Amino acid sequence: MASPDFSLSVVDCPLIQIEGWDGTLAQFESSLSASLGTKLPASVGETVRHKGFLVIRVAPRRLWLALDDGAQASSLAVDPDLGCSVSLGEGRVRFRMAGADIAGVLSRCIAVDWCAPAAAPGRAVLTSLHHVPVLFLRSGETACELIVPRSFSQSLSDWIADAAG
Amino acid sequence: MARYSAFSIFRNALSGQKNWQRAWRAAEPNPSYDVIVIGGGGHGLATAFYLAENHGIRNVAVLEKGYVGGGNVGRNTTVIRSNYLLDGNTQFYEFSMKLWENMSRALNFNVMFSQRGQLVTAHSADQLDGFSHRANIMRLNGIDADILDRDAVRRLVPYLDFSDTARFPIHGAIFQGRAGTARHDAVAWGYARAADGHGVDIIQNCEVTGFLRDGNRIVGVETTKGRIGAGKVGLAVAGHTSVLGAKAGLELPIESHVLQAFVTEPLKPLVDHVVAYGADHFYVSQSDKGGLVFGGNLDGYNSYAQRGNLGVVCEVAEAASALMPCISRIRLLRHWGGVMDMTPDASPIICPTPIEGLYLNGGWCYGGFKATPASGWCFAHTIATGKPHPLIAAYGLDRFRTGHTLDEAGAGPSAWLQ
Amino acid sequence: MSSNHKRLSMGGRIDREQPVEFTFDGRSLIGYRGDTLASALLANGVTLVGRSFKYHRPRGIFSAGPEEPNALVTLATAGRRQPNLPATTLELQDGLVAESQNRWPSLTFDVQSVNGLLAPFLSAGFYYKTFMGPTRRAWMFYEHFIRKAAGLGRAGTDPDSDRYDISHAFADVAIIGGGPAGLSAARAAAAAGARVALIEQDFLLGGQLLAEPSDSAAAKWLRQAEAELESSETVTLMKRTTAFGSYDGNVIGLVGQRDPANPRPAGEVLQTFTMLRARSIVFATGAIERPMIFSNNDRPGVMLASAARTYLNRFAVLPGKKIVVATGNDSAWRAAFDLAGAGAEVTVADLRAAPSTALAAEAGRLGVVVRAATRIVDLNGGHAVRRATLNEADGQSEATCDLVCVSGGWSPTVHLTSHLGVKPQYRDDIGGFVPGAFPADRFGAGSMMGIFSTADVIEDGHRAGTEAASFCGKSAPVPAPSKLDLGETATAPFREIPSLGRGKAFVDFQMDVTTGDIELAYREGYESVEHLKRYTTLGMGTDQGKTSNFAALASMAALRNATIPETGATTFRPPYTPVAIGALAGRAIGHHFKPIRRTPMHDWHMANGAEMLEVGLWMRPYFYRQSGLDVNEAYVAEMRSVRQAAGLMDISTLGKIDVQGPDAAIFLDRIYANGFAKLPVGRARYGVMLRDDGIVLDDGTTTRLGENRFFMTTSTAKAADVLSRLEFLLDTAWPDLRVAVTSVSDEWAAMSVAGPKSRAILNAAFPALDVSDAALAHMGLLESEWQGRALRILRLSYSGERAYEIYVGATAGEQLWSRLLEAGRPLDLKPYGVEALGALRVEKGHVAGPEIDGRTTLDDLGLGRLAGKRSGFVGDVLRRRPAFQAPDRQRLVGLECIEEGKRLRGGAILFLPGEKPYGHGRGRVTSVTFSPERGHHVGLALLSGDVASEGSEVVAVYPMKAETVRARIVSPVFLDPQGERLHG
Amino acid sequence: MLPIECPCCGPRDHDEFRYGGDASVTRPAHDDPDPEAWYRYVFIRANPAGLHREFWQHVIGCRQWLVVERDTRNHAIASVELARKSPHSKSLARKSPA
Repeated sequence: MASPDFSLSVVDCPLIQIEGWDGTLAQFESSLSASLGTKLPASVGETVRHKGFLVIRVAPRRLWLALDDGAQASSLAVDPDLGCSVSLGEGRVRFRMAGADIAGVLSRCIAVDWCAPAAAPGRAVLTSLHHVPVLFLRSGETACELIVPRSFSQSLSDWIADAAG
Repeated sequence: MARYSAFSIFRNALSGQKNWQRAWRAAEPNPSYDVIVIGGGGHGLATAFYLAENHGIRNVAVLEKGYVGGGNVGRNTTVIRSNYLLDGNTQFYEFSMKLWENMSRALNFNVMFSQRGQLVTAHSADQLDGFSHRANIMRLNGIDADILDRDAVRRLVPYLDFSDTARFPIHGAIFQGRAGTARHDAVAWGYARAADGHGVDIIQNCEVTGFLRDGNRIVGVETTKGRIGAGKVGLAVAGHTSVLGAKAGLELPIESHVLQAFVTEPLKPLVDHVVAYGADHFYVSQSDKGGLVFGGNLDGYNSYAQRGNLGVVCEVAEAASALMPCISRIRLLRHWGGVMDMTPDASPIICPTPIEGLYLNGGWCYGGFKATPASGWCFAHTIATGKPHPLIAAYGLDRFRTGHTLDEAGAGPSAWLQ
Repeated sequence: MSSNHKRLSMGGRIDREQPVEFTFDGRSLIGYRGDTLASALLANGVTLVGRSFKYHRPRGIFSAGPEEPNALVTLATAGRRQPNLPATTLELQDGLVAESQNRWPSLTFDVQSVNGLLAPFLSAGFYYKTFMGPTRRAWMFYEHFIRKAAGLGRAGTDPDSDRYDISHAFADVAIIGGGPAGLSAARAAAAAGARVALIEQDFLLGGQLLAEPSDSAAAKWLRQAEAELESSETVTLMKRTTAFGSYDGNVIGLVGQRDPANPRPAGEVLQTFTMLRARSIVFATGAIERPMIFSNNDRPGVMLASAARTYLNRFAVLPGKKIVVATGNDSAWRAAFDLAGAGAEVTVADLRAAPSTALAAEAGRLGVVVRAATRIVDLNGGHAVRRATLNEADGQSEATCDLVCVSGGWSPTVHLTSHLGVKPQYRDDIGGFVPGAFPADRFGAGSMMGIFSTADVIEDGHRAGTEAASFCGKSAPVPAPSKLDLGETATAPFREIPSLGRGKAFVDFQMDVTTGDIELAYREGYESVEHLKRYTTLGMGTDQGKTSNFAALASMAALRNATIPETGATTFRPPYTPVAIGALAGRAIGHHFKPIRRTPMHDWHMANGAEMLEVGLWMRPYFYRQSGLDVNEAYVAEMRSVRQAAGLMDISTLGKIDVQGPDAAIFLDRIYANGFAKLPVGRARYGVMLRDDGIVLDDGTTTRLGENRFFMTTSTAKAADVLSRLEFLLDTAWPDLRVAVTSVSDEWAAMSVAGPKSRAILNAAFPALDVSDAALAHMGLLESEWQGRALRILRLSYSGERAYEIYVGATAGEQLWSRLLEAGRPLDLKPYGVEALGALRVEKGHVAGPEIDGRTTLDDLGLGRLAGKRSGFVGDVLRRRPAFQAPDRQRLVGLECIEEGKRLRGGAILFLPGEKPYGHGRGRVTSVTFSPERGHHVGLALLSGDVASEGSEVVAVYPMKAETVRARIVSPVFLDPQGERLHG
Repeated sequence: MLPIECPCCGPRDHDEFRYGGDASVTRPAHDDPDPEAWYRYVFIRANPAGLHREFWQHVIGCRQWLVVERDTRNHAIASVELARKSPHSKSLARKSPA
C-alpha cells in the first residue's frame, strides 16, 4: 500500500546476530570492531551505520548486523572463545514505512513514543506489535522500519494496513 | 433467630420494616473459645456453621479483620460447577455441588443458587476429545455432563460467533446442566446468620496479629481486640494465607496473585448460561440484576493489591468480543481484583498442620467460591476430629514433598501459570 | 406545543444556525449544534425521560453531566442499540434516535409502576428472605420473573457493527479535566516546557465555567485559555475523551468519542481507547453536586442547582418558570440569581438560619424570595413537580413550582485517584472527601482538592501544573496565571439529616435506594459501607452512585451515631464512566483477535486443498482434501502412502534453537535427561527435558553441528517456553556457562520426507548430494546449500519409516517443497497432514502432547532408560519422589481393540474386566488411530502399573457415547518393533 | 500496564515481559542431590505482602532475565537489575561447580 500520507513495503532482511561471552566482552568487542571496521553501538537501542550495513545492539552482549539491500555479508569469523554468530536473515522481513501520517499509524500499532529521544532517527527499539516481538528502527523524520519474524509478517502487515486505512 | 419467609416479609411490611432483627449479633470477643476460625469469608463462616451444626461445637468465634464477606467471597464471578477431572477433586466438588443445591433451605437464607448450566466451548476435534475425557470421568462419578456438537451449542447460545470469520471456530462444547451461579454476598451473610443462630460469635474489625503458643501447640491468638484463647485455631484467609501462616511459623507453597473480575451495565436477560471460552481466557454469566459478570486470566505477578492492570482488561475484552461479538457495544461498568492463593498444582490445601491445634484451609486459587460449602463442611470435620475428612485426603500439605499433586491443567509448579 | 418553547432567544453556547433533527420515543424534535440530548429535550419541554429500575417511578433530567442517575436512554440510531446512555452526555447529532427505557407499554403509562404499590414488600434485600421453597429448585422458577424485571436497557444480540481503535499516547504531564483548574494547570505546565495532554470528557472545555453566562468575564477567560492552549505545539487537547481509569505506573485509560460534526465514512471508528503514559499527572477532575434527601425527591422536575444553571447559561434553556431552590450552601444561590435574571419566579429555601447578607441583598435586587431556616420535605406531582412542602421554623407551607433545584453540597471527584489506592480523607470543613496523600508524580488541583472559589482554583491549578512539569524536569519560568474572580463565597459544610416527609426519599435514584432501605440495612446489621452497598445495591448502577455515595454514608453515620470517617469511605473502581467492551478490544477482533503464524509453504497448502488446523497460532495442514472426503478417510490414505511409498510433511512449526558456545555440550547435558556431551559431531539424538519438579516438559531432537554448536528442535507448542527456560538457567543459575541460545524457528523451512521411497526421492531432488546410507546414516546429518541457501538434512524418523527432515532457508521453503514433490511424483510422494502424522506416531508408540500432559514422568512414559543412571540434570532429584515410584502409578501401554466392529477412543476410561465402571478407573486411553497395518484401532494409554501386564485385557468405557470396548494390553510399539523399516 | 524499567531498553509495559517468580529462593547447584533443597526451591515461597524480589524476562525485547524489587501491596517498583549482575546470581556463580 502506498499514499503520500503513508506507505508500507515489505522486503527481505539479511541479518546476522553476533554474541559475545560474559567475562571476555571487551576483548570480543574490540576484535569485532576491528573486523567490521567500525565502532560498535555502546548501548541497547543504539545503532551504527557503516558501509552497507547497520549495527544494532539488541542486548548487552548481542548485536545485529542488518545488511542493506544488495550488500554482501563480509565473511565474519568470530573466535569461539569470545563469542559466536548466527544468521537470522531468512527468518525476518523488513517493513519499510514512510509518510506524514506515520506517527499516527504507528501509535495504533506499537507502544513507542515517536517523539522520545529513544525513538529518534538512528535509534532502535525492541517492542511488541500485537504481542509479536519486532525491532523498530527509526530511519528518518517521517520514516521507520520494523524487522518482524517472517511467520507473523502477513498478519502484522495486515494489521498495519488496517490501522492506516 | 426469626425465620425468614414470605410470611415474615408480609408481616414486616405491615409494620414498616421496623421489626427486623440483626442478621447476626455484633459480638465482642470472650476470653477464650473452643475453636477460633480466622477469616470471616465464605469458608471461615461455613466452617463455623458446620462446627456447630455437624459437630455440636458452638463455643466458636470467627475473627474477621474487616467486615464479613469482604474478601474473595464478595469479589468473585460466582460460578459454581463440579467438572473436575482428577481423583480427589471430582468427588470433593460434586459434594460441594450437592450442598449448594440445598443451601438456601439449610441456611434459611436465599443464596439464589441458580442452576443455569455451564458450557465451555471447544475449538478443535482434539479439544473436544479432551472434554469428552472429562465428561466421561464426570459421568462415571455420577455427575451430569454432556458433550454438545456445534449445532447444539448454537441452539443453546446463538449469540456466540458462529460466522465464517470467527478466529477460532466453535467445534462443540462440554456442558454441565447443574452448574450455575449464586449470589456471592448472600453466601457469606447466610452462613454468618446461620452460624450466629447456633451461638457462634462473629467478630468483625478484629485482626489477628499473632499466635499464642505453648511449645508446639497453638493456645490462642493476639488480635487488635486483645488476646483470645483457643483450643483449636482454623485458618481460612485465602489470599493472605502466607501472611498469617508466617506469623504462625508455617512455610507454605503459596503465592498471592490478582484475578480481575468485571461487570457490565445491567441489561435485560441476554446470557442464560455460564459460558466459558475454550480458545482463550474468558467466561461470562448474567447476574439477576442484569449485569454481565465476567473474568479472564490472572494478571500474572505476585500481588496483594485488589486491583489489576489494563493489559488483562484488554485481553479479556478481546476474548469477549471474539466469542460473543454482540458484547462489544455493551459497556463495562466496573472492574476490580481479588487476591488469590495460588498453589503449585492449582488445588487447595486443607489439613492439620505441623503445629498442634492449628488447621489450614487455603490455596483455593480461583476455585474457592464453588468449594465454599464443602470446604467448610470438611474443614469443620478436620478441626473437630483432628483428622482430615476423607473428601480432602488429597489436599494435604505434604503432597508437594511426596509428588501426589493434583494438577488439573498440567501447568506445572509455577503458581502464576496455573 | 411549539418546538424549543423553553429555549431562550439569546445566549448560550449553542449554534442557532445549525439545527439538529433527532427523535425521542418516536417524536421528531429539533435541537441545535452544541446541545446535549438532555438540553434539547428540556428545550422542547420534555421532562419525563425514563422509569426507575425497581419501582418504575417516572424520572426526569437531574444533572448536566456524567453523574446523571435518571435520564438514561437507549440509542437506536440506524438499528444499533446502545442502552443506558445518560442523555446529559450525549452530544446531539443529526438523525439521533433515542428511546426511553424500563417502561411498557409507554413512558407515560407503565404497567410495572404497580411495583410502587408493592414497595412495602420490596424492601432492600427482601429476596434473601424468601423464594426458598417449596422445592429445592424453586428459586429457578421465581428467578425467571425476577431476571425479566431486572436490567435497564435491552442489548441486541447482533454482532457490533461499529469499529473501535486503540492507540498509545505519551506525555510529560497528563491533566485530567478541562475546567478552570485543568486549564490553568495546562497553561502552567506548557509554559514550563512540558509536553501536555489535557483530557476533557465534554465536547467543550471549561467545566463549571460553562455554567457561567456566555458573555461573562468567565467566558472571556475561557476563550483566552482555550486559544492559548490550542496554539501551543506542546499541548494536545483531547476533548470528548474520558479518563476512565488510573493504573500502575501513571498509565491512564482514555476513551474518546468521535466528533459528530466531522462525520467520517460509514464503518469508521466510533470510539478510540487510548493508553496514555505520562510522567506526571494532574487530577483536575472537579466536584459533583449532591442532591438533598426528602420525600419524592426523585420526581421529574427536581434538578441539581448547578445543572439548572448550566442548562440556562450554556444551553439557553429555562427549565422552569416557578422555581424552588433548596439548599444549605451558597453555590446554589448563584443558580437562583441567574434563573431569576432570566425571568423565572424563584424562591430559595435555605437550611441555614442566616444566609449571608450579601446573598440576601442580591436576592432582594433580583426579586428572589428567601426563606431562611427552611427545609424542603416533600414534593407533590407525578410526571412533573407541582408543589413543594417546606418546613420552616413556624410551621409548614407549600410552594407551587415547576422546577426544584437542589444542592446538598459538593463531593470532590476522587474516583480516579482512589483507583490506585489513594484513600479518600474526610474534611469536616468542606463536608466531603478529598484524596489522601499523593505519590510524588501525581498532583491534585481545584475543587477535587476541596477548593471551591474560581480564583483559588485557578491559582491551585497553576501550582499543580508547575509542580507536575517540574517533576518531569521541565522548569522554564512560568508567568503568573491570568486571574478570574467570580466572587463565590465559601461553601459551608453541610451535613445531611434524615428525611422528614411521608413518601419515599431517594438516596440512590438509579437503583431506587431510599432512606428506608438504609435504615433497614442498619437495623439488620449491614452497617459497614460495603455491606450497605451490597445489601441495598446502593451505588451499583451505571452512574456508580456519583450523586448518592455521600448522602448514603452520611445517613448511615447518623444512624450509627458515628462520624463519617468512622463509618468508612467507598472504594471507587474503574471505569469512571462505563466503557464499551469493544473499545477495550480495539482492533484485536475478528481475524485480528490473535496474530496468525504461517509457514513458508503456507500458500502452497492453501492452493492445494489443505484443510488447515491451528496449533499455537501456527496454521498447519490438517489433511489434504485430495486424500479423502473427510479427515478420517484422508488420514488413513495419507498414512498408507507414507508406509507404502513416501509422504511429505511441513514441519516448519517445530521450535528450533541454535545453541552455541564452548560450554554448549555441558549445558545440554544439564537440561536434557539424557546425555549429549558425547554426541559426535554430525549426529542427532532424541532428548527429553524435565521440569524442576521432575515432570516431563518437552521432547525433541538435538543435532551436533560442530564441537561448540548444536541445533535443537522442540515441540511446536513448547518452543517459546523452552527457549525462555534455557535463557533463565543461563542468566540466573549458570551464568558461568558460555552458551548462547537463539530461536531460529522462523529461519528454517522444514519438511519431512518419510517412507520407503524417501531416499530415492532425495536422490532425485538433490542429484549432487550423496544421500546413501553410508554418507547419511540413521540419526546422521548432511549439511549443504540449495539455491544459495543453507540446507540441512537430518535422517530422523517419527513415523517409524525411513525418513529425512530437510531444513532450508525459509525464503526457499516453498521452492524446495515443490521441487521435492516434483522429484517424488514418479515415486508416489504425497503431502500429508497433522492427523496422519499423529496416527503414524501412535502406531510407532511415540509419545506426544496427549501423553506429555504436564503430569507424567519419564518412567510413566516408558522413557526411564534415557536417563539411566545419570544425575545432575534438571528435574532429576524431584522425579524420584515417592508418588512417582508407586506400583499403581499409571504408565504408558499399548491397547488393541479386540471387539469386532468397535473402536477405541481417546478419553475412554479403563477398567478391569468385570469391574463396576464407577469412579476414575485404572487409567485412560490417551491417543488412538486406525492402524491400516493391523486392520483395527490401536491406542496408547496410561494405565496403573499394577494391572498393566501385556496380554491381559481391560475394558475401555466411554459414557459420552455409551460405549464399552474390550481391549488387550500390548507393547505401545504396534509396528516394526525391531525398527527395520527405518532402514527399508 | 505495569511499566518496568528495563536496564537495557528503558521503561516498557509489563506485557512485554515474562514473569519468573520469586528471585529470593536459591536454586541448588545442578548436581545437588538433596531432595529437601529442591523441594524448598521449587515449592516453598515467602510470598511477602511488601517488597518482593522477582524475576522478569524482557522476552519481547532484549530477552534478558531481570531481578525486580516490587511492592506486592501497591506494585511500586523499587529497583530493576540484570539477573547476571544481581548479587544473588554472583554468589550462585561462585558456588556453582564449573
